[in-house]
Amino acid sequence: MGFFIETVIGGLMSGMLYSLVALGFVLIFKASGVFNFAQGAMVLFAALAMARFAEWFPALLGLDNKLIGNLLAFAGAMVVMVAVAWLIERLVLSKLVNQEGITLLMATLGIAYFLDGFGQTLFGSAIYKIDVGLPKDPLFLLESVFQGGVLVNKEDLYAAGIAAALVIALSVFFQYTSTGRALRAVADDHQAAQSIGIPLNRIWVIVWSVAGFVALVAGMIWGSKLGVQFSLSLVALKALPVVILGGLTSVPGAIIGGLIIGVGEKVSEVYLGPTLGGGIEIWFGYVLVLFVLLVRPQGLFGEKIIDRV
Amino acid sequence: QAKVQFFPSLTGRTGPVAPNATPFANGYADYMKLVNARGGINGVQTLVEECETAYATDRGVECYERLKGKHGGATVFQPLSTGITFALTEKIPNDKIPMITSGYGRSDSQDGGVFKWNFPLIGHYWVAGDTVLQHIAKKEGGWDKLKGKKIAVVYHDSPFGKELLPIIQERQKMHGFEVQLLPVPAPGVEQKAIWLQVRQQRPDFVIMQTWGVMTATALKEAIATGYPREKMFGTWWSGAEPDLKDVGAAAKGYSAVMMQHGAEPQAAVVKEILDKVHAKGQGTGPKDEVGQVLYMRGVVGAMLAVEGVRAAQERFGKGKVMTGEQARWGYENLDLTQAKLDALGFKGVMRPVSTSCFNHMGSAWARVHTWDGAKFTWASDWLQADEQLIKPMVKASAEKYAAEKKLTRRAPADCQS
Amino acid sequence: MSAPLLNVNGIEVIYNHVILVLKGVSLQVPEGGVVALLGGNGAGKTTTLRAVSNLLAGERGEVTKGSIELRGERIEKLSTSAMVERGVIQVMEGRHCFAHLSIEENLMTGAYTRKDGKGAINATLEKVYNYFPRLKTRRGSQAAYTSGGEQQMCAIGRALMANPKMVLLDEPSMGLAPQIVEEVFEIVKDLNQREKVTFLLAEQNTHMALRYADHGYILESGRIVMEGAAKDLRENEDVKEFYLGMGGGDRKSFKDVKSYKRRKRWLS
Amino acid sequence: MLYRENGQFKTSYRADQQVFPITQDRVAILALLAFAVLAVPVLADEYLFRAILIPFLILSLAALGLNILVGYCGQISLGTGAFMAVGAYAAYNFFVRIEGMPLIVALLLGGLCATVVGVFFGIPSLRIKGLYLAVATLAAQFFVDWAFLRISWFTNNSPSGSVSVSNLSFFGISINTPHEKYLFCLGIVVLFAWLAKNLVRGHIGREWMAIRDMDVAAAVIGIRPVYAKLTAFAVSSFIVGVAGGLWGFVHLGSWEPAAFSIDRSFQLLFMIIIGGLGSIMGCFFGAAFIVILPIFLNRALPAVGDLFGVEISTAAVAHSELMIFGALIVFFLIKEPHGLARLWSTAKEKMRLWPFPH
Amino acid sequence: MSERRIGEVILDVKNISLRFGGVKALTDISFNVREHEVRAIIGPNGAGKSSMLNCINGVYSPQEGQITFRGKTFSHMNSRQVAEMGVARTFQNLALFKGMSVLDNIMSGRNLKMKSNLFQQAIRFGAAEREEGEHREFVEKIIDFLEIQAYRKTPVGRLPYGLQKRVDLGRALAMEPQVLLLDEPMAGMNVEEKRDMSRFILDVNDEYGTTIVLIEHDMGVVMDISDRVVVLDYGKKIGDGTPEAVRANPEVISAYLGAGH
Ligand SMILES: Nc1ncnc2c1ncn2[C@@H]1O[C@H](COP(=O)(O)OP(=O)(O)OP(=O)(O)O)[C@@H](O)[C@H]1O
Ligand SMILES: Nc1ncnc2c1ncn2[C@@H]1O[C@H](COP(=O)(O)OP(=O)(O)OP(=O)(O)O)[C@@H](O)[C@H]1O
Ligand SMILES: [Mg+2]
Ligand SMILES: [Mg+2]
Repeated sequence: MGFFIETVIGGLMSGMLYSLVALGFVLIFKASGVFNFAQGAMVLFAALAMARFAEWFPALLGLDNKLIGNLLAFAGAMVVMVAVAWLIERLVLSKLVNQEGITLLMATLGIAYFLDGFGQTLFGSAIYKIDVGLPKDPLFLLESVFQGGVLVNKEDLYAAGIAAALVIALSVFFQYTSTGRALRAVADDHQAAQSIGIPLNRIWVIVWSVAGFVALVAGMIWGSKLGVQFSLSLVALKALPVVILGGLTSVPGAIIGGLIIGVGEKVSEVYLGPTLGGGIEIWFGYVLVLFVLLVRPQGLFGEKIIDRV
Repeated sequence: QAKVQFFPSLTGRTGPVAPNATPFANGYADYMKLVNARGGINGVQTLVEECETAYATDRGVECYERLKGKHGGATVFQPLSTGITFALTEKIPNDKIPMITSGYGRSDSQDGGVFKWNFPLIGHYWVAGDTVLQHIAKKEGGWDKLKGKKIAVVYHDSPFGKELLPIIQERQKMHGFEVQLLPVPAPGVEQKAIWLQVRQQRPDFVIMQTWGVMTATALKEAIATGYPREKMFGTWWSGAEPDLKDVGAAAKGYSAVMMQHGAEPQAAVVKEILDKVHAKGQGTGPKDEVGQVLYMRGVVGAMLAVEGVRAAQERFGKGKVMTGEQARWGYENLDLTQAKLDALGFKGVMRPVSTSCFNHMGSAWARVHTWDGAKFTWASDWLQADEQLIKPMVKASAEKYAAEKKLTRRAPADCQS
Repeated sequence: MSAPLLNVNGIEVIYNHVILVLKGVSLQVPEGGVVALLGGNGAGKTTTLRAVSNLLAGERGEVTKGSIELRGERIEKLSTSAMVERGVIQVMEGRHCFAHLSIEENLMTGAYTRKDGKGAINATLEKVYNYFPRLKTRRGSQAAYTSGGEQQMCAIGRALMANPKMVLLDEPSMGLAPQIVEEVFEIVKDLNQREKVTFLLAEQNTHMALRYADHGYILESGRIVMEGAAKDLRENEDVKEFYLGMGGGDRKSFKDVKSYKRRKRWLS
Repeated sequence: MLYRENGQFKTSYRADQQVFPITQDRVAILALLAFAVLAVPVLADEYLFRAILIPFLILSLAALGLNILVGYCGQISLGTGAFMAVGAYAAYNFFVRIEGMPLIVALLLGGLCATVVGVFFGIPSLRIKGLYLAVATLAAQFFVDWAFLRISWFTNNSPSGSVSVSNLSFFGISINTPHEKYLFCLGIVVLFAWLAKNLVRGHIGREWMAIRDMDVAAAVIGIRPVYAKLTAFAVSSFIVGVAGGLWGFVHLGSWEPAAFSIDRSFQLLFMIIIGGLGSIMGCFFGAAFIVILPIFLNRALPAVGDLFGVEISTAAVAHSELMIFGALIVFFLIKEPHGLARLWSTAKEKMRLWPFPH
Repeated sequence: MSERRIGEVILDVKNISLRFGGVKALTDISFNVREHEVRAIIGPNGAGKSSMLNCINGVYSPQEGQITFRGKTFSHMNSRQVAEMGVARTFQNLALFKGMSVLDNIMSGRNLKMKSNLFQQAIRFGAAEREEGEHREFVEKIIDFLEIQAYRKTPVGRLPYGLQKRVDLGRALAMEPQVLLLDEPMAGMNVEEKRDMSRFILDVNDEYGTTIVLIEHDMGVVMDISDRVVVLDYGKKIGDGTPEAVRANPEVISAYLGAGH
């Protein structure tokens, strides 16, 4: 029982981390109808910037307070991400207004390639460290109830807290502000949104900057877990089923989807894995999503797919 | 015009394994430069051209095709990827180019009777598996102490990872320990479920056949679940500085079996490279990487590649450029005695290597090193994989391959060519 | 006539680099006027409006010749939102409601550019609901699930929410019941007279359009073939015959048209 | 000769329904084919065959299969790699387990197995649409890859899970040299391209496109969505399966599931988007873009560096390659969002108008 | 004008009710359509006219009621079954296949009649090609009839609105339907074009004997060409009869026509 709880908690924590990446997808999709393939690359790019800045800034300025160094690096990386958002809008999106989703998806792929190459050129392709001082040691709860206690990872706990805070803030933003409404309008119909004076360029810079911010947070947390290196961009693959399960357009869905997938994956790997030969978590999330979609084709919290003549 | 011997280098300087594959490529390039600084192979200069595979098989194949005919023909390939090795194994007999796969690729290609062109020199996965088990057994006080013990194998879920398993299972049958297989789906950035299982099953030891980011992640998860690093043993692709640097002191106690060499900052060859290559500003990578584990593996790989050519020159003409076919003969008739190795600067790094027509490995020695929080230290004596055990496995597997391919085993007469 | 609010000067529009649609269209819209743009299917009415509001880019079209001026300022290079800031808003043909937003949310997005506060916006919302009571009853439903006519009202209402100075109306009557059509034109008149809103109106319902407009242009195959005061056009024989269906004096029954009598072409 | 269709009057509908109704096009394509069959084998060296032409042809074939599903029927799939894998592994099993199995039969049977799996994973498309479907098909991708790693029967109990084949022949003609392989692939690709073209301009093709463009309206005119979608999945995965077999048998010779990983699925999707959805020609353009461009950049960049006297390191070349490649994707999409095939036809349209601008 | 023989009841709608959540789109609607007649449905926006057509051809399934078509009664059929029975329709919000050419759009209307299988089509020699040619001839007639020859190969997405409506009609005609349901076929047309369209509709009705159900907001057209008119208002039927009778009905006047008519 203790172990089961532990597995579930582990799953919840992993799920929260997936959500963090998934959130970036949802944001951009919701606000512009673009499925942003570059999200993984953005996570890597942001993390690389932050990791390297955390090395460079203190060295340049002769600082040696780690907190300030990290804060500076974070701010620096954020500036970089805003610049990236601006460039993407200028050079890519503004020229592809009113194109089909799949074309935009392909364009974001081009962006992903570019960022991968550019990031590694600027910042190097070795493995770098982000150390924001998240504790790494395990925490054992309920040791009196279960033998060995229930293991919780403190680092994950913090990460989960950050993710939750982000999600709540963003949900409120989308649901209750007029900019949020405008963003949803843009996603529905670029041209109509333009026609009533919603400035697509400004909106897109904002959204991509927010997505850049989410990517930076995700990159920071994942980076401090994994080290910053190319593989970081592959966490996007873990986020895909999460996005879809929660529904492409739902911010809270990203979280709940993440939690479900996280738990499902871990529980299945731990309890079913051994009989099936292991390694099943790689497909479990996707198969789960497949079955959920059969019942709810728009994911758990997604907007209903409109189908009308 | 100067005579040049062309050594293509398939690199993985980008992509998922860049941190690990880059030092290898640097070591390879630097040693070749050193050979030239020493006057070449009996006067024949070496030439390296790189081609980036990003650890992807199809790009590897493209690189192979691109480089094989260049600069008078490739001497030998070292793809540094099991996937590429599998693909090239089908191609090299036609092109008559040998391939060295030290420590990876097909274990059964040790059998030169079937795999005429493959050379898993100085070790393959089964050697790693056997020696790491030997080390564990020794620590426990003998093979019989392993009976009833539980060993978890955390491996990369791919042919690279799976190649290790036959030897573990063979040993399991012999010694009656329990094996728990834990495949990690690539790229291995998410291993919570694996380590939760480790925590639940509490195996006595964990053997890791991991590569790239997977190793560091495994260590971090082990730390997070409180599994003692002292009970974790990597194979030789799972214990290098890039894997551990980021984890640092927390990984203290983690060990990995090494294909003879480990991190060798003191070796003569390292000093010579620093002197004759880096000091001249011709170093390929950063200076502090010279002598690290994977850098050394590149150096050793280059040395083997060069020495094969030297051996071939003995037969086909000193100071001549060797064709791939001639070089192959050299690799098949390597006889690197300790004295020769010492003279090359590999004293304390390597043991003698001697290949033959039917033994394309030439040596099966290994050592184990342990991370002390900042660097590696040796933790075992020389260990030799049990040839009695491995030979039949190699033979059986090679025979199966030959049967599938309708190949006939090379006749002893063929060994003379 | 005083200096026009909008002056379109010999523009040429090409879609997709190869399809030439407008071949030198010029027209003027005076401040406070209601100008009708008439013409058959494919004449280029929509294209003209898109050129004015700068919505061509999304259709891969571009203005290659000529100029467009708003109060004397060249505007071909502005963005659509800049046009809206200058008070020019287009009601697009084919409704284009935001499918996932409710009717009310649709209307509210129309007020996105407004800075005059919640109260004023709510007042406009009430006004729109007054114009189109049907929208009020359907305010909560997703736009995609409303009927064609309801969507059309929503699109018009949405544009009105921006409190525009000038509205480019593209076939506002399409799909609306006769009563509502009448109402839409009454709204045009009302806004024009009371709030001095200028209208450029692309319409197929020539009858109505010429009744409410002061001035009209007839567009055919990308060229202006006739223009004049609305009342003159109403009296023109050709217009009567081909656009008002009243050749020879009385209205002809649709049933009695025997053969497809081709419209007289002024050009080509 | 001017490129015109003026003066080429069609006297029958059949003539109008030809694949290339304009004579100049027909001549050009025949010339291209003749060049591919007769001249290329003489001109090309081994590298060109093995590293560029053969993979280009095979991936074009796979893209063709995928384009039927995505471009014509509108069902986005990211499981292409999986269907290729099924084709390859199934063909492998037929090939090694059944004595004397001819290569071509093994490949076609592999294609059939892919069809079965494809239809099975296509069933959800009856309910799931768009990106949701795309992600759902990833289930196929990951599950199939996993199955080939885990179930050793599929790999003839090879301990590593890697399989290999050799000594290929086609009705007694050996296909082992790059030459022979190239011609073999070319034959198959041309055949399938022709069959596919026939399908998409037949009524089944119209059913697919109708479902793609507006499924409710399609249903109202009597098209059964079930039938249309599943046939698209079937035809598509058959072609993709055969391409998978070729990729394993002819191009790699030895493979592991990673050869058909999710990267391959994405790569193929990119090919058809950049080449042109719903265009047979586009598959070839797309494959050329995605296969050849990176290699070209990779080779050209050091040369450019030499020109300026700087030596570019391997890593820098690789990184610049990524950047330029990404930038070019964006550039072409901005030029023509509907892909290279459309760009090509716009260019032809312009040529037709030439010398008059419009 | 030839004597048009109005025949027996071909389509009988009985007590149809349709709800979407709280919205009552249709409440207890009954009416019938006779063979060979032109039957108009009118009513204010949102009255449920399009929904009515959707019920008839199986896009919506009404909660209550039945539809009898040529003696066969059903409460729900799927769209294909309805199509097979010979009902075709056009849409209010264009529902053309945007990526296809005009020709292909209209050809797709012939789908139900094309029989060659997948393999024959793939090979194309023989049966498939012959079939394709035959149907092409039929479709060319429609194209001539609708006067859109020049646009045959143009993707429909690029056509102006009015021509798209014509293509929509063409696609429906290609099905050689017994009953043709037209949802505002003349929206967005000027008088002359409406005349043409009316002519097309009457010709179809005349030449092929097709029964027509027509939704239209242009009273001129409705009054001129329809034989009988149903009037809906917020889901309820408020009038049914000849154009003259309907026009005189005060309820209809207040709900729909307004004083001007
Ligand atoms: N996006 C586009 N791409 C290519 N051609 C287009 C595009 N939009 C319109 N056209 C062409 O431009 C011409 C004029 O179209 P436009 O929509 O302006 O006509 P319109 O007068 O508004 O007609 P309608 O009354 O039917 O709406 C048409 O021939 C049409 O085919
Ligand atoms: N799928 C649906 N979901 C929810 N409500 C619907 C749906 N379809 C129609 N409705 C509602 O049913 C009512 C009738 O719609 P319908 O489209 O039938 O109207 P209509 O008579 O065709 O109007 P118009 O003349 O404006 O086209 C409308 O209020 C509409 O909002
Ligand atoms: Mg228009
Ligand atoms: Mg309607």
